[in-house]
Amino acid sequence: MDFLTLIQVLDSTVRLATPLLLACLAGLYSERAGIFDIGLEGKMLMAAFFSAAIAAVTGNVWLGLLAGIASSLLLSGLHGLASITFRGNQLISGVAINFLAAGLTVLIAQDWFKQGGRTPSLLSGGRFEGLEWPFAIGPEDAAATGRPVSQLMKEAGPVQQVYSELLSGHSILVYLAFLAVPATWWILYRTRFGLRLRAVGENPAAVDTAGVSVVGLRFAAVAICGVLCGIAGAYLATALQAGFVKDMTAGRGFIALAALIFAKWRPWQAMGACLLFGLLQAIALRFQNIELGPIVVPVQAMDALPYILTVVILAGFVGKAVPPRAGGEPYVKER
Amino acid sequence: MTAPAIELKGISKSFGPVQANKDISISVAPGTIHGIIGENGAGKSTLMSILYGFYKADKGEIWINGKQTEIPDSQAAIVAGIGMVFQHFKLVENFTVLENIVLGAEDGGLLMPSLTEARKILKELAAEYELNVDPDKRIDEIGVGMQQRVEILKALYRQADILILDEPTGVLTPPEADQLFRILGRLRAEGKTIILITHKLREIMEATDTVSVMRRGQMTATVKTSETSPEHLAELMVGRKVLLRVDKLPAKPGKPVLEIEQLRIVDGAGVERLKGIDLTVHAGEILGIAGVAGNGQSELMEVLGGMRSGEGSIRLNGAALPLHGAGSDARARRAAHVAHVPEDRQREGLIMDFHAWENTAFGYHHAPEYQRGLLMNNAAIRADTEAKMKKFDVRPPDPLLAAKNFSGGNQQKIVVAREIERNPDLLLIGQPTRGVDIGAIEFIHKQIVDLRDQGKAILLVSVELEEILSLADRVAVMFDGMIMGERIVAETDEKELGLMMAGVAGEAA
Amino acid sequence: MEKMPKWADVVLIPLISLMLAAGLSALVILAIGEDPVAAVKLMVDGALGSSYGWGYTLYYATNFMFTGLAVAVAAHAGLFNIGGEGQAMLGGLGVAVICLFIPWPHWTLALLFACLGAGLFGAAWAAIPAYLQAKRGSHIVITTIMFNFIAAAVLNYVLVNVLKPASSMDPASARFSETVHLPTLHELLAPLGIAFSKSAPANVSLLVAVFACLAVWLLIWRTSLGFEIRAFGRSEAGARYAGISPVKITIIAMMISGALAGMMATNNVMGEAERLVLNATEGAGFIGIAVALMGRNHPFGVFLAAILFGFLYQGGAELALWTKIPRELIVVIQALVILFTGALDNMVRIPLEKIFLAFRKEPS
Amino acid sequence: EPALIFDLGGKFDKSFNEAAFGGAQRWAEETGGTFREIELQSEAQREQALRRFAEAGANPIVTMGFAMADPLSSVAPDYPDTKFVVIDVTWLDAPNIRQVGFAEHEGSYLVGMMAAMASKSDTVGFVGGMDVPLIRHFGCGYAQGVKAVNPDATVIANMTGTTPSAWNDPVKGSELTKAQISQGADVVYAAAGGTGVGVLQTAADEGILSIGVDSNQNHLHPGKVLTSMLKRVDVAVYDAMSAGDAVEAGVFSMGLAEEGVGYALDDNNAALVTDDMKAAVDKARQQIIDGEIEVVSYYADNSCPALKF
Ligand SMILES: Nc1ncnc2c1ncn2[C@@H]1O[C@H](COP(=O)(O)OP(=O)(O)OP(=O)(O)O)[C@@H](O)[C@H]1O
Ligand SMILES: Nc1ncnc2c1ncn2[C@@H]1O[C@H](COP(=O)(O)OP(=O)(O)OP(=O)(O)O)[C@@H](O)[C@H]1O
Ligand SMILES: [Mg+2]
Ligand SMILES: [Mg+2]
Repeated sequence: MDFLTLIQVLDSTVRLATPLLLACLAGLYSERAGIFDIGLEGKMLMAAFFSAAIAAVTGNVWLGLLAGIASSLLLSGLHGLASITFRGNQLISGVAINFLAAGLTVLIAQDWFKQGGRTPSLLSGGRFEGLEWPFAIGPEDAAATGRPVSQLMKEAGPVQQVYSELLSGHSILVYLAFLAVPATWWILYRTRFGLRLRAVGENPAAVDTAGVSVVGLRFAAVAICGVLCGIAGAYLATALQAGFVKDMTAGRGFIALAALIFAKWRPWQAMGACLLFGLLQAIALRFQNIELGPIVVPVQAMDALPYILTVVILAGFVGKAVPPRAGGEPYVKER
Repeated sequence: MTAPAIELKGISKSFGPVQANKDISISVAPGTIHGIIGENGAGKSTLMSILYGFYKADKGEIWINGKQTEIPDSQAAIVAGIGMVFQHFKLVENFTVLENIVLGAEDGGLLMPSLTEARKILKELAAEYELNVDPDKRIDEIGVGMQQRVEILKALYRQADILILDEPTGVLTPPEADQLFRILGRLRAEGKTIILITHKLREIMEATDTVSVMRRGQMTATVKTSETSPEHLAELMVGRKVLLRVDKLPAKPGKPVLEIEQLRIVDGAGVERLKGIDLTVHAGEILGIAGVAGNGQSELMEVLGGMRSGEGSIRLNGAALPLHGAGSDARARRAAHVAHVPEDRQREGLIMDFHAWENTAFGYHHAPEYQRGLLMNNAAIRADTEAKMKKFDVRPPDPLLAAKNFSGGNQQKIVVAREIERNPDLLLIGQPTRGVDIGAIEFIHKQIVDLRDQGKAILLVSVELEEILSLADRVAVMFDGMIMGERIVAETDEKELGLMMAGVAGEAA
Repeated sequence: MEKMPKWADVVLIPLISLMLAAGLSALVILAIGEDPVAAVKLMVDGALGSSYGWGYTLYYATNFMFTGLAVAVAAHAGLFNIGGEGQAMLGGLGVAVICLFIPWPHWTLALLFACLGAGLFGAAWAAIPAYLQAKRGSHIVITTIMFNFIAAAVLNYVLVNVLKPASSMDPASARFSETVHLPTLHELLAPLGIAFSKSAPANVSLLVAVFACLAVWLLIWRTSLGFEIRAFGRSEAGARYAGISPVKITIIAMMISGALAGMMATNNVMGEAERLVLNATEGAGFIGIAVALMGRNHPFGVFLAAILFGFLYQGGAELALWTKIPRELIVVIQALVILFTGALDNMVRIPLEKIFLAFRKEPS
Repeated sequence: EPALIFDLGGKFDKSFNEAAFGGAQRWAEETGGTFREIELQSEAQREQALRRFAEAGANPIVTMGFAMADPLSSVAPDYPDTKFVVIDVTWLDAPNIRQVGFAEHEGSYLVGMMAAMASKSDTVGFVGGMDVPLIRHFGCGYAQGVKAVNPDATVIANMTGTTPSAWNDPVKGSELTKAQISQGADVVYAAAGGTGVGVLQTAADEGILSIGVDSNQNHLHPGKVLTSMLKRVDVAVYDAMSAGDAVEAGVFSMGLAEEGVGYALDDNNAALVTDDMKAAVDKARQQIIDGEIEVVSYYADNSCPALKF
């Protein structure tokens, strides 16, 4: 594999890691606050649909993004209602939310657009398009020289290749997702909110008796989770693709969950895990079976690798993943 | 006349069908230490948790410094100047001491300035009250005594004028407890008001100005400490004259039944919990294990009962029992005629959702008399349960009632009946009367003594020195995973044992 | 004292939850501009109005009984087995191996060994997460989710690269031989003079499923193993006190659970498709969660709930066939059932408990 | 009343299934008749859908795609009075099935020629759906067309996957297209059902030309889709429905001569197709019909002279 191909695979990694990263950070806020969330998938799916639907109807992708976030928030609210207010089983609530999203998106899409559960393809105003950085090789250069971009790229130096191919040209949501990583780290470890958030996931009674509302904190965390899942879903439907098709999240919510465990609930590591899983996806997308000398790695192995790695991490063979101590448990004061 | 620092009027609180507090009124003068005593489950913690805004009362009013105050949550309580150290600490284990202290009392959205500020204040407080802790240690790295200091510092950091301590000495050694009382004295001298919940009459007599007694959710009396006596308080607590000693004949110890040599336990975190225990229990005697909670008694019972593994050797009637691997589990212990009444009956001794009859078979569910072919013989178990319930006077005698629907005393009777009626060679019995009403205490004590008189060996663990002194023939004191010494009960007293419990070694017996 | 009588817990709460879910579903149907009454009528007609409809309802119900029992058995041990889907997929592989490579003289024998094969594969697939939970403390919910995805990849690989006949284009195994064909209800009932639709797939596996319900009931409430499973599920500390090995019970309960999920393959793979196809499970593993929740983890409850969901599935298929309502409506209903009977249980329970408590207090 | 069973890509895949829908729609509009339809969601549903329609008396029952072969072979004998129609299957042995195959390689040959003529980089791409002989058949014809115009041209071929989900994976289509573009391709032919939507989208985004398949997909990105390889599934469906229950069973092949395949020319791509191009392609078309040019079929010996997969 030559350098440019490598850069291109990494470029595709960044694109594919973005929804994972957003969903993973979403899960991080929720689970750090003690609310397990296996409904990331459903929230993303819901947001993907509503962002595409509203963007298709209004032609404005920003309105689409807002609608996606709002729909995801609604599901977050449901999860909060079930697991915080009514102290129900968080896992079961997550399962229900995944099904709800899988069913409702198709039902509504069919009702609105009558295209077998998809939205119409989004035209350019309805999509997040790539941001070309200054001096990056782009269509203008191609037009000026009369030669295709791929040719120009091939002839450029490695720095220019990295700059133009890997860094430049992603949609704004990609940059947002990667900026969210340091932001999350800072919020978690450098702010009062972060301290309380981490505390409520470890020992809600300590937070409660310290005079801080457990319910408020947890709802705040779940809401942040909703917003991030909303962005993740909108990215899928309006940036990575141009419209919604049913089940378009295709298990990304679960890969994000896996990445979260892989990262042991820490932001920088979450980025690493998402990039790794994104890389696996990029490789699986580009190459069917990978020949490593005499062994052929089937594409199915690449598909399954994130899950296998997560199980290995969970099993503690490579470091131990200890979830937030109060995670999954409703905070019950009076039995 | 100054207004009372705290005045509670007509507080009621129920948890579902359980009425924990019934129309309670109490008044505490500022600058005093007020004790609250009462049996387990009397409602002491509930009442204080209401004052601290942890629970919300169903009815009643709270007045602070003469003003009626709504306390819907702990924030309100903190604002009203109340601080509370809970029976079970409320600390975030993997946070540092400093982080625990600022949690909820940060000033500003950013963390660093708060932490710097808190570090300074903490230093001052530590100097002022002899409350030294390392602010950068994580909670799970420090001992319980230290953790309690953190809890007290948390309250002081929030400038509490009223400090509630719920059974603070249960986890402390006598010297640590003494230091605590010194600190409390100093706080009182500064005009702070302190409420102290404890079971220990001695602490009430020594440290408090006034004392309230609770029984079954009600406040039975409030008296000046100087005008009362331990006997009087005990009577108020249980509602009738208390029998302090159990009627029993002197023991006639026979051959050794249980011989423990160099027993060690290292827990999952690598901490050594038992550090080479040597003990012998003879047929026909009761050996009591005294000690402050958390000094290895639970681990000793667990390893003997087959609930965890250990190193060293134990022999039962001369035959070695494996301490780990195959044959070291509780099922094998039962097969070897070791019966076990666990310390925590609700967590271990019973399955609370199971019916009484299922609980009667619990642990013995493989017994041949409970089987019929491949299936369990439920009818036989039920009949057996009815017989045992009758003999032990379990009320109501209904095998189909779930364990959680029996009262604590009756729950304990179900467990004791199950274990004693197996006619074991060795009975391990932990905290046999914790949370049990006085009538049941007498009954259970009598059953234990009867078993001894049949020539069985009994190992009794209790944190109540009084219980050990009245029931055991011999006593061994545990401290920090070691036996500090053994005494013949008739030849020792509370004072000597108390010193040993604090880690001051007595001469070997 | 109980907060509430047992019948309220076992019957009243699921009923109210179900009604809430049904009400919301009706609103959803209304919202997409269809008539809920007509929809229900169509569903009832299509699912229960003919022996053909019943045949499909029972066919689906058979699947759900297996997966529902799987979730229920694990739940009694305090474990949430969300991996029924993957275990059922592997069960399919087990059935395919048994049926494709061994020349069976008669279907009875084939079914017996198919049950074994499916159970074994399913149990093995559940055993790994169980072991990891018991020995290494990995959260079983997460591992079983991961194992669902891994199972899909394994099946995909095996179908495409191993089992697919060389001449065929679709990723599916060859058809099983005629001798392992399981008698359908039509064939079973014909000798009794009962006419049953010839084309409905309900087959003798239904009896296996009913038998499994019975066996699970016996196991859970009548054997000492069941006693240990239930005790462990209620209190791990208690189990250790009673000499019940947490490791052993976790693994055994999960293997039974996985075996039950795997045995679903006798119905959908051996009984219906008669070959192994991709996604043969069609989400039945997840429906098992709803079925177990509805049925309160009791085999009889699971039996009833499975039939209810069988009805929903067949009715939903009919809706998709004859109206503009997409099949996803069933997914929404399923989600609502899980939500109300599972996650929002307390929403119904707490007010109900208050009512019962108030009634009890007044007389005294 | 006829019935139509769509394959997993779904009725609105803008391609294979949508073409069938178009044919059925035309029949319905022209005759005022109605038809039953269902979109399959999973493999396991195929048989139930067939039986349900047969039970309900639908006739003929039109089904899409080679994956219906197996279920049909077990269902059709149970309903001897019902006529079944299947597209892309030609090897079943049953008296009541009409099996329609297309000479996709011939149509692909024509669009391959156009691709080669439009390419400036002498590199063209092919994105297939599920890796099955049928799709290789497409690719093989395409590559032969490319080489016929420019023997030195490079054809980059990728398949989306090995399972039916490959028909409906636009993200993967898009990624594969990006990869091909970076290898220099400036015309990409998508024969991948719903996955093709992602291919065409990315091609349009990145400023290269694409070629649609099955339906006329020129309108999806006007001025950016060079042409579409038409596979007249719509005609096959229309004909079957028009014939009603009298539809003739047997195996039928539709090639260039039968106007079963072809290329699309309309306002959306008029500016892209030069007169030279049109002349060359039309000439080749006639030559193929006349047997002067032989387009090798991948099925002949499961290999392709012009392309390695
Ligand atoms: N959170 C709760 N939910 C339900 N019931 C409770 C709760 N807390 C306490 N109770 C019940 O209320 C009653 C009073 O309990 P409380 O903890 O106040 O007793 P206590 O006097 O502090 O006992 P102890 O000496 O054991 O600490 C008991 O019956 C107890 O079981
Ligand atoms: N979810 C349920 N659905 C249907 N029936 C149930 C359900 N739960 C319990 N039952 C039935 O209610 C009765 C009482 O339940 P349960 O088995 O818990 O009681 P039990 O007193 O332990 O009786 P048994 O010893 O017969 O099991 C039994 O007949 C049982 O079959
Ligand atoms: Mg208390
Ligand atoms: Mg029962």
